[in-house]
Amino acid sequence: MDWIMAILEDLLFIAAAPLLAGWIKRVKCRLQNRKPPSLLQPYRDLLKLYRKQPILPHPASWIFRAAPYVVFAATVAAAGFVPLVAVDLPTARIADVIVLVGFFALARTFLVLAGMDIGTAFGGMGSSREMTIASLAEPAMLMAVFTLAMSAHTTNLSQAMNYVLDTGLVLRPSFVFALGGLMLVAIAETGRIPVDNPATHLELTMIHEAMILEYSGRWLALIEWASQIKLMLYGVLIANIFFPWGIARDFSPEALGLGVGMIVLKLGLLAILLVLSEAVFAKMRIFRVQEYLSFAYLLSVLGLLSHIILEAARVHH
Amino acid sequence: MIAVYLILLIPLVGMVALAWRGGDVSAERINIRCNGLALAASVWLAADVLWNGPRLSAGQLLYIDSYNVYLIVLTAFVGLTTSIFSGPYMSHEREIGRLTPRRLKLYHTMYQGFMLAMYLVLTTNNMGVMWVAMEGATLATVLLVSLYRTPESVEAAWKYFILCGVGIAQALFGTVLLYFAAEQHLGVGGDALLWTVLHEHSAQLEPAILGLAFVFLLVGYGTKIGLVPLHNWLPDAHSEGPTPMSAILSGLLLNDALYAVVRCKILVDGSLGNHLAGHLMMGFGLLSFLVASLFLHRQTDIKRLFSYSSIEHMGLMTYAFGVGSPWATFAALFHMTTHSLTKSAIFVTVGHAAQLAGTQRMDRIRGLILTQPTIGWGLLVGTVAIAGFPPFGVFASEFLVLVATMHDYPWLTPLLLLGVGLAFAGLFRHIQPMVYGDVPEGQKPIAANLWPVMLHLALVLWLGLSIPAFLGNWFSQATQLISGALPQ
Amino acid sequence: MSLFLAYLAVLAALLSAVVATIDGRSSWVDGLFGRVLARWPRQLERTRHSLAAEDYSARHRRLLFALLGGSGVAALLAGTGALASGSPLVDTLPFGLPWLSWHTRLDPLSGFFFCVLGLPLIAVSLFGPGYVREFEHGKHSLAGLGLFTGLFVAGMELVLLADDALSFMIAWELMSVASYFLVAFQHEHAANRRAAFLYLLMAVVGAIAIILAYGVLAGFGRGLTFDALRGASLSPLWASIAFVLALTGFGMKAGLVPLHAWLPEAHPVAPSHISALMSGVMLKIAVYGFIRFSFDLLDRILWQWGVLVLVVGSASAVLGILYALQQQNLKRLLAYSSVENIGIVFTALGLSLIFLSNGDTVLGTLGLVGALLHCLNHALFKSLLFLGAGAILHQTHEQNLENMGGLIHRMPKLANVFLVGTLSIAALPPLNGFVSEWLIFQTALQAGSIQSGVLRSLIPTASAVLALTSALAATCFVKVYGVAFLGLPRSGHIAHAKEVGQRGMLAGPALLAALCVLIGILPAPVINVMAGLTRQLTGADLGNISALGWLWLTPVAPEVASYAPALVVIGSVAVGWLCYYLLYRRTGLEPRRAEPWDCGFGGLTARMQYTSGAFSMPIRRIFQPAFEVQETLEESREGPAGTRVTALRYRFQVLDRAWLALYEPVGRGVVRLARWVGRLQTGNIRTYLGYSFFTLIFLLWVIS
Amino acid sequence: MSITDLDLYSQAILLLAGLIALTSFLMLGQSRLVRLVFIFAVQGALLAGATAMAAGVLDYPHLYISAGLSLLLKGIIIPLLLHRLIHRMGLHREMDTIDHPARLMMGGTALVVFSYYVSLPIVQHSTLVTLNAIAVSLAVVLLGMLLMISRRQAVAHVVGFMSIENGLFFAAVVSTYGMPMVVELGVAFDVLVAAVVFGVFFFQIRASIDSLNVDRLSKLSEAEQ
Repeated sequence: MDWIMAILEDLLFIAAAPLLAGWIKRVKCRLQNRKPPSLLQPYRDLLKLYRKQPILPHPASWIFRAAPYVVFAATVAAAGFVPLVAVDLPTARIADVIVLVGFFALARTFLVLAGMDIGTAFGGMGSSREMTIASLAEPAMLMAVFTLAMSAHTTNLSQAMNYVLDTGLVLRPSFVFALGGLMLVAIAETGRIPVDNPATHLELTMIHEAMILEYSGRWLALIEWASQIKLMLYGVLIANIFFPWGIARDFSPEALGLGVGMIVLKLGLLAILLVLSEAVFAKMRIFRVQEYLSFAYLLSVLGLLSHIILEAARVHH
Repeated sequence: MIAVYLILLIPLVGMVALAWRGGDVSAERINIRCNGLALAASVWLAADVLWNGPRLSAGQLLYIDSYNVYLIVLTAFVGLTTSIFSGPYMSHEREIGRLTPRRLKLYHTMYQGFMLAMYLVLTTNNMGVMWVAMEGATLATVLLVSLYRTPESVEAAWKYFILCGVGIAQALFGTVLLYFAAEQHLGVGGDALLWTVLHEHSAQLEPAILGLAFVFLLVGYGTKIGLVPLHNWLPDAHSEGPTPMSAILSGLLLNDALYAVVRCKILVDGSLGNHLAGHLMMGFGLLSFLVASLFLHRQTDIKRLFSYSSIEHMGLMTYAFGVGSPWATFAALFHMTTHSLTKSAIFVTVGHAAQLAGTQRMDRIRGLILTQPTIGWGLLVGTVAIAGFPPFGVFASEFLVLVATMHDYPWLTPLLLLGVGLAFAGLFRHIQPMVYGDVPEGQKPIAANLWPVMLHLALVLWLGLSIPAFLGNWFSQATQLISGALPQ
Repeated sequence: MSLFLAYLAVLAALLSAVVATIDGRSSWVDGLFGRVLARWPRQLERTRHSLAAEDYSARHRRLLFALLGGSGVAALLAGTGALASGSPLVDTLPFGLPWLSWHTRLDPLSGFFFCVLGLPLIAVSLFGPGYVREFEHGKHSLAGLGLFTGLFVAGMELVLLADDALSFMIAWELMSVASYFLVAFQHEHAANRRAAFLYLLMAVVGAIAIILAYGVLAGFGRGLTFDALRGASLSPLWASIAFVLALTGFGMKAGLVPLHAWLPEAHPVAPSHISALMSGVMLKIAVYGFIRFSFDLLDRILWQWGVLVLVVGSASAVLGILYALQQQNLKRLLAYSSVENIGIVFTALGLSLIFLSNGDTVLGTLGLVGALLHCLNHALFKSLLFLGAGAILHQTHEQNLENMGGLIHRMPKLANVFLVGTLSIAALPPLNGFVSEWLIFQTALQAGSIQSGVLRSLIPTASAVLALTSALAATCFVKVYGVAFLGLPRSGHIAHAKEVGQRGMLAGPALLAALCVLIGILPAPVINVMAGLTRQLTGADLGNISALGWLWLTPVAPEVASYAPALVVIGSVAVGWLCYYLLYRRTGLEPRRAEPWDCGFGGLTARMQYTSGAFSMPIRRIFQPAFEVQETLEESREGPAGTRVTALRYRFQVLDRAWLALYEPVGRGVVRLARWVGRLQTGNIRTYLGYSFFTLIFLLWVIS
Repeated sequence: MSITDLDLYSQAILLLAGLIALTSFLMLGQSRLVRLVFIFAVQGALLAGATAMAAGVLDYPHLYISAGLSLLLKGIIIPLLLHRLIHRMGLHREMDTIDHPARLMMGGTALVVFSYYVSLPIVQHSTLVTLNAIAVSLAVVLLGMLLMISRRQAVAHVVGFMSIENGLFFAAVVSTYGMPMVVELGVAFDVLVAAVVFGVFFFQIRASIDSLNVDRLSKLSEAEQ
């Protein structure tokens, strides 16, 4: 029975992703005093792209055609591992947070390969920069995860959430630093403003866009959808690990309802926070991203050290 | 005991025959046949001694025990294979006009003369006669060094003669002191200089005199071994003399000089009781081992390179005999065999390589493997063997020396291993560019029978993998004699 | 029984060496057959016909590599037998010294490494015949190659079997010497000769350190056999000295950072199937030696050792991959990545040592299992990548990534196999690279249970370095695959490349790729097989590794961490196929071919693509202090006062810091010492007499 | 056992020993080759006399043969050989300048003191009356080596070598009742052959570097390159 619940939650996850993107777009337009498009605009875009005939560049190989499917499958699988509404789901047990990072890496790798497959300068540039940022972001992310795992004694997300729920509201300096580090990494990974501008089409500035420049039709739809799911995934990670309250611990209808309500509320708030940061900051030069990410790494390391020095000192085995 | 007289008689007859017909083509066959007969006699003698123990000749002049019998067989074997190699080598030298028939006659006569002196040193029981034989060996080879009459070879011969002459004189003074110490207890008469008698009474001999005698003997025969402060004549003699002579010089003369020093050490140890002799030999050995391995790095002449390698290995053997424990002595005896086999094989390939490239300068010898694979691979595998890589015997003996040192003087092992590493680097730095690379234009293969090399390297490989039973207990008996206990 | 199989493996390898030399003397073979069959003229014609020159050599080559394959299969069976039985089999051979003959021993540890040796060997034996055909007509005889390959494989197998210091050292250096000749096989290039000499020099220095290590143990034990060495009880100081010596000796051969500079020189220079064996298997033999010495022979483990190995391991990992990223030559890149993977293995061993010295054997065993699994995985995917590089070299004679491109269209089957290799070395989830790194991360994560605060903070930072390494590895190998296989061909001869002709040259890598995927999806059986091994070494085994069933991996406990690779793969494949079915089948819209977007000014050429140097430029700029970069910019100018720049030539070269800091000073020091000693030989006879005179005086003074 | 209570013969032997040491010193300081060979001949004669005297004292007959042999060999044949060689080579007028004679002489005396110090333990234990002359023989050997080191002429080297042989022979006579006959013959034979070979070498060296100056013989050097 819980396998069906897990699949349902996964489907909910996929369906809600464009909604979150739409909500972010709406808040951004409101801030810029522009009339915002409707919340369902992303769904219409995906349907439009789905019906268009895809264009295949000449030098492209089978990787170019297979990459969207692999990226989408990997992201959906990753979405399965993260508890959205309920905690003890079987899909959360078959993989832990390191496997999650691994699946992000798999998706990114195929995207980069597809970028280089066309043999143009932009694909190469986007791939090179994407991999550079990813290789700097991953240690920071894993350090944040380690801080969490050290205190929760597990890398399994649902177990970690149970731990945080059981111990109640505890002001842990290590969690604060880890949260900061994870947020900065999330912005870098999903390609938001300070690191990469998702809305731009100026070839020399884009990173994520440069790789999917040649995609069109249903492939582009899949990739766009996957990046939206990834954005939501990071949001859910931040929300549910550090503020898991309200998540359903059993499958009773009211617990689930409460869970859905709380996650919608939390994601909304996070989206507003994201849009505010995008409004304040401007896109950085590629070689400034290095300081940005090393700051994120520093935060995570501080989190870890504070866990060891401050929190774990009294724990005697 | 006829075999012993045979061994001494054959080279004598060979000398006379070659003195008469040494110049023409048949000389090589005579030389090979003499050495073949000598080998047969030595094998017969070895079998004889192996079954019914040490043999003392009539009049106590010649004494064969387990220690010198395997050296005799080794000397005969290396003498034979080098004479097989020297046949085509010398005829090639005569074709390119570097040697006249008259000098070839001198060469062949002195070759057999040298073999006679070697056998005499090994078989004699009288220390005085041993000295005379050693001096005889020097005289036999000094004229060979200046065979080519180039200014360098004359200079090398002169240095060889003066330095070895002075060294041998010191050895004579040591022998006189030995005789003096013996006379105190054994009274006047011929047998005071006999090794067997001295060995029995070594306890009563006067320690102070024997100590002094050993110093003179060590410095004297040490010059012949080529231990470092006294080694200067060896590289010159090797690089200037004809290659077969370097082969036997390296393979046999150094071994016999060390044999003589070890004979004296046994006596001195008997009387002194402490390890003075051992420590002296260890000091000399280690010094020559390290300094020679450093010398290897800046050589330009290929034969000089391998003469320094000989000094280095002789240093290691002297050091091993100096350590004196059963394992170290077994290792030293084993190293003596593997070293002379490998070194003479290397000198054979070096001779052919020099003839192939027309020069002894290492920076002008290139592409050996591609010109003539047998010579190229022979030299490379020989150098791998002498550098002490495992499947070959030299590694087994060096490993044993290391284990023995670790047992008694552990803080010396890093020094030894440093020496091994430096020696390998020095050797390979020069050999590798010579062996590999493309064929320089105008380099044609030459007539060369490398069967002796293949035979030697196969033997060393066999020794490296597993020491045959009879050779094993030969060494054990000799170790028992020298160090007083069996290696367990 | 498995010991007999192990001997069979060694004999098969030696036989292939002997058979190789026979080819060299084909005239000798004809002569032999002529004399033997003189009495039966009819048979003489038939054999003479069958020995016709052309297909004789083809049949001979296949026989050569069939014997190697046989040796691989026997090794694999022996290994699995030893692992399954769990009890050591001991024997003595008639070789060696009279009182110290060769002792041999096949216990689960050497059994496991027999499997690590067997699998790549089988793949190489499939790959070999096709690849070696081009050497036949070259200047270097095939006999030499065959002989030394056989000796090399036999040497490695004997190292695994050796049970006393003498036979271990003999086998160890037989392996080094044989591989030296293989590295110096194509010795017409000066760089090959230099690399070969450096390789052998480092092998000697390593062997010296190992002999010293065994010596220290033998000093306190009774004899030289491993059982005697195990009995030796050493003081902590002497045990640390022995450990550091062993780490230096085996680390030198495995290629740990300060001593690794020979590895990227030697491995790319050897024929590809040999560099596959060297990188894939020989480095693991060095790891085996280290594990045998530190886990089995030494009677105690100190936590300082673990910290040292951890620091050296993570330094090797991160520096190895950083240098790999900057390489243009494909095989040099793979060699540097071997340094990185060996660094990861030693990091895991360091973690295991720390936990074992701290007393919790389960976590120590987990670290050891992570390290061993990574050894096996690395042996598989590194051999696969080297064989792939060899196939490219065989088809296009090109090793430089800057000239490659678009090979996926010209060599599709090879490209697919290479892709599996790339994904597994980049440690991406469904494949085996990820499983071992996941285990190592899990080990690092349990650092909480250690008392000392320093260790508790050191281990996570080391694991962060490990994370950086795996991310950089992904970057590096994505660059390799992207630049080599995707995009437009960057040079003429690459454009005309054809798919690999011989089936064997694809079968070998395909076998390895299949194994990579299999271990990636079903790692549990492989880990359970290692139980016997860990019980022997650390006294504990991972009891609840498959607590939730054989599909799962739960290293410490189900609630701590659990990973079911098979289910994850099934899930994502299902989703992927569903999308493909929904989006492609239903719409039926065929994609239209068109020109890629060129910003309107048109004329996209191959030179506009990102080259490998460009791809790794950001990393080079960010990790600037780690490299010694020499960038030269030559402008050829013309016209009055050189105002018009006609051509720009930009070259950059990344030098290895270890080379400048360690290798050259030592070399210069030795030469200076040799020159100082050279002054002893002045040439003047009077000085020589003076030496003799003063030695005599000195000794006389000493005596009295 | 001071000299006074020795009988006349022993005192004569000790006197001869002193004279032999004197000849060694003279050779050290002599710069002309002809005179050097003459002093060497005198040393040979003195050695023969001492051996004869020792034979008389110890009434040991076979010493007379070796005394006659050494007189014939070292007193007459070898000096003559060298003398003819010097004249044929035209070296009799050449002055072989010794670089700093005063320091050389002091070195010589130091050597004598040192050899006495070294042979002290031997002298105490023996009963032989002529034993304390062994220090002198050791001194002659060391002075012979010093001579070879300090001179540049090849002929001087030969003379030095021969005086070392004299020292050894004197040691044999003085310390023991003379070496066994077979050894005596062997040593004598070797010395004779050595002299012949030296002759051969002189012509070869002359042919190669047309002078007998030993410092010119240093092509085989590894120092500077």
